[in-house]
Amino acid sequence: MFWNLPYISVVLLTLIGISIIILKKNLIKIFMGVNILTSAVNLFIIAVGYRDGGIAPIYTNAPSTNMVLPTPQALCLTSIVIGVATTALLLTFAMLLYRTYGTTDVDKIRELRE
Amino acid sequence: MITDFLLHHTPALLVAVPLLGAFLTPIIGRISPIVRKIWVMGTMTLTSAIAVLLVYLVYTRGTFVYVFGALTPGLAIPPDSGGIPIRIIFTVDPMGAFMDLIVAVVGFCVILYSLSGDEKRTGLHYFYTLFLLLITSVLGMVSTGDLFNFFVFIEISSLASAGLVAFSVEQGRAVEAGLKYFMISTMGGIFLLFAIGILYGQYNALNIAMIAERMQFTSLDKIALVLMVVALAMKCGAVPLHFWTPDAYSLAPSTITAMLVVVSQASLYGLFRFVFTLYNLTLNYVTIGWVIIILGVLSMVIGVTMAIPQKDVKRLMAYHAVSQTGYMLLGVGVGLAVLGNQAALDTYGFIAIEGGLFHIINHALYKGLLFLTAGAIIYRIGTRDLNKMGGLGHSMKYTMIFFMIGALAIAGIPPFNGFASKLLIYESVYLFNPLLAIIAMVVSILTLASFVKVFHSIFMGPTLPEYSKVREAPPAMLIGMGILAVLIIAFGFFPQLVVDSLVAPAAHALINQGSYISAILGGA
Amino acid sequence: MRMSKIVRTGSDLMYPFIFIFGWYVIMHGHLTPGGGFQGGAVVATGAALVIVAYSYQEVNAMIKKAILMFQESGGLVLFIGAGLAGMILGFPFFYNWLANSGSLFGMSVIPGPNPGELNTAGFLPLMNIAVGTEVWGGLTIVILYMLSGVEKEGI
Amino acid sequence: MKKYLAVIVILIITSFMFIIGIDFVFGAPANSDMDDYFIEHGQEQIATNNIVTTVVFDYRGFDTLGESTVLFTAVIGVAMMFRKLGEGD
Amino acid sequence: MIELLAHGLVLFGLIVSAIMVFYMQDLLAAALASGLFSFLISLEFYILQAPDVAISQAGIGAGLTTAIFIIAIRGTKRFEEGHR
Amino acid sequence: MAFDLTLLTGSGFWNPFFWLISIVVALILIYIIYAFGEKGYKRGTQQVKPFISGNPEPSKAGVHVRAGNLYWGYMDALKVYYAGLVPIHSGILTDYLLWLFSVAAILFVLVVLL
Repeated sequence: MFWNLPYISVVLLTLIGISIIILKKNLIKIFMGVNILTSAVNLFIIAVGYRDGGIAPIYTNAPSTNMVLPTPQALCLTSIVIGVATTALLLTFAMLLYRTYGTTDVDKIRELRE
Repeated sequence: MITDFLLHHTPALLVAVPLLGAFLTPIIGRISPIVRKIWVMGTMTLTSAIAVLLVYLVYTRGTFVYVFGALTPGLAIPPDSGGIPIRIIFTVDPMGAFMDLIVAVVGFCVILYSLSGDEKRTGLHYFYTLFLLLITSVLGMVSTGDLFNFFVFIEISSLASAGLVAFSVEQGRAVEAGLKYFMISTMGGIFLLFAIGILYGQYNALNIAMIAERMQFTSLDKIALVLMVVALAMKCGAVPLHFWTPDAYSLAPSTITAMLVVVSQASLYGLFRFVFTLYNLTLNYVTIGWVIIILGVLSMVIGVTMAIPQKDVKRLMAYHAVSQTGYMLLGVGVGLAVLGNQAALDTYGFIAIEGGLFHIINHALYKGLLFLTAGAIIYRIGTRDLNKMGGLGHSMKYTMIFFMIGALAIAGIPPFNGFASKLLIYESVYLFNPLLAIIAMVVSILTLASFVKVFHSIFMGPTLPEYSKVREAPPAMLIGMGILAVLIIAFGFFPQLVVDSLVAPAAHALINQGSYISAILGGA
Repeated sequence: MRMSKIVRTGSDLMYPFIFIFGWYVIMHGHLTPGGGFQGGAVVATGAALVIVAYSYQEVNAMIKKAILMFQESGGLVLFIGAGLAGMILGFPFFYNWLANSGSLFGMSVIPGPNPGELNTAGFLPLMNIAVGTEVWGGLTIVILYMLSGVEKEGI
Repeated sequence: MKKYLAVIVILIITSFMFIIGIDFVFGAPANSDMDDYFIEHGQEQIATNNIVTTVVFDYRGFDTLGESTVLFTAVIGVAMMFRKLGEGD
Repeated sequence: MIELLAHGLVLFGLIVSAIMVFYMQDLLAAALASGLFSFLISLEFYILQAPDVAISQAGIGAGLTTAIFIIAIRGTKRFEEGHR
Repeated sequence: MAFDLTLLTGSGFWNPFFWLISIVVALILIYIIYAFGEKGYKRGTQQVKPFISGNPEPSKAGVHVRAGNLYWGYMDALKVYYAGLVPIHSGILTDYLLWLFSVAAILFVLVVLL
């Protein structure tokens, strides 16, 4: 149980991320929540690939061949870049909305309804 | 030599050609509008041709396996690996090819349509770049056999379509619609990534066939299944996750709305693929089947009842898109709920799946046509408010005819294609549970009612003085719409031919998990 | 917004080092931790430093967005071209046709831990360069465009 | 009212997420045959010392193409949205 | 033992900085807390033997994402609604 | 016929040919009714005008029934239903996200516990 510390923190970070996304009303804050949630998922994927006592999967001057799994790291790289792309586009939306609506409060950005 | 090349590398070219076109469009698009049009049109035509070739190959030779980066692209498992696929594999089985065909046909018509009527806009090279990226992502989503690759493609489709929804940045409402769509899609993407992480952590594989073979259905798998179902049901716009649909569909340019329908169909494909191929009988298929059925029924009823009071023509059609998605979910959900019961599957379950899949292609055709006609009307008169329209039947005769074909098809009036697929769904669902079939019929009647309203308020009545100078839509638009209309009529007149040659192989491929696995892993 | 002269001089001095470090990370991607994405991000961070130190108008006069867009497209075309070149040579898409071939980047390595050699790994260094170029251009252009949105408002 | 519902939903989701936190064992992957293949054969097949780079660009190179495409899409999207505001096009 | 302590400390810092993001009403401070979060998670990746991802997260997550957050806050407004 | 037009639906069938026949029958009926029509009808004369108790006929464009007025009775009858349904589409982003998470929570309970 104690050794599952990374997984437990993933769960707690998910909790905080979802709370920010649902409970907060400011768009920029919500995007920070999305960032935290993405990072939590990334941490989860990296933690899945960790082997006790393993080293990074790089043969350059490596002392042994007990290596952690490389695929999660590849997936995580991809997901980080996707995360920054997503964040950039989301923030662009927020800036343009501020220009027309004059606010970043989600309760006031509701011209489209019904 | 060139045919040999084409025959061996079709799945790779299917994605590489539009991608290369998209990468070069921002550069080439700066030269002049004519060059840009030729470039985009050429790329799209080539892509459609390759997709049709791939569909032909898959339907004649069976599942097409293409391994990216291996020395022999047909060999899914390297000999020294001990029986595991290690690279990214495109597995185009008849189900995937069926979706490829839809993307190719609708994409081609949409690009033909968009050749005219874009003079008023700025930033068109960005528009066409994102359009080609959207096409690529949908083709990739329906062809891939790798979970993470699916996630990457779904993210491309989210970003590209969100950008395209907000294309008219000068209206704040379009940006708002884009934000809502993109935010919800991002959450769906995170869900999907989480599910992929869970599956990877348990089975150390990303290939769908490999995971399907190792699947044990632990409680972790159930969590992954729920995350996937929620994410993809959101992407395909099932009630109660449909809130982005009317916003995004109504404020995107009409060409993009027609493509967004296809994107949501591709998500639907992903949902069916995961539920049928990844989990199949190992999952609690009755529960998840009923979950899909309930989502479908909710979508049908709430979609159509929300559509009736709408005053914006595209918003109304968007709610109908939600409602029609419900039919597909209902048909395939019934098939899933009886998957373990061979007798029931033979009598009506398989036909329900056939109906659901047939409805996918029909829906893409007629909903695409309807959105394109709405786009032509908005292009000519400049408003989308139904209260301000009227009497356009006098000046836009061809558009009216195309609209009528689409409206009758969506309402399930014979002899158009919507009737054939709806009939399959009604009759098979009636054997499963009569109440569901009755709900489906009532929804169909309400659909007809609301399209009568739209037809009356747009085309009927005397020529209004403010629209006395309105002319017919430009010829390129009419050709794009005409191809779709001809296909709708053809599908309506030869339903059995389409079902036998296109839909039934796809349905077989969907429910037959073993053949998908053995296409990759061999034997077994 | 315009920073003080100390900040601008500092960023001028820092930028070449960040640039070289970024390209080191890109070029040694197949030997040490790093690669196209990481190196490209480092270079883009350096560019962000310069952009923050100078005002947007000055940066806009220095760097043309069209050139950055060209750079980004070029990186991607190089990337997909490396994959397509294999197809033209008769291999499948994305087959590593340079690895162990003896030519450019084609040296073999002895299995097991070793210090590594730069001239290995087939088309991976090419792809690292392509991706590095693309990420550098792409992230810089994102920052520039977002700043253009801020500056028009006059904040 | 809505806030309480939100808190309940968050708590339900978190409690199910704890299944993930407990069922996985940190430091001992349940299954590692695919990654063992990469670690064993990656160096000789691709002649690379950094196995992560090998996986990113060779074994899963197509994903990386998609990933670069995501970044490209985002850049095009941002450029498109600010097109009126930036000068030129 | 010392590694375990460092590991636990980093994870604790992660959660604390995430909670800081939740409570900060000044968005600029929240953006900086989010940058701290990214930096700590890159440290955690390093501890979990993923140096590639750590560099990537430090460059992209901690550097560029914070930068574009700050730009966006400059383009919108600095305080959350209901502040003071 | 090279292709079999009949669509088999397991328990029934459908053939577009029947529809063609019924269309022909309908056209014949229409023609018969048309043939019974008034022979002395002339276009463009006073004969065309309707007689509304001596009131002047309103202009054609003025009597066009706009979309908002259609289905008034339907909307009035289902007022209660729509009063519950329409406010759900509130236009607030966090509400929509809450729906997403709620569905996830419900499905967790349904699928994992059942």
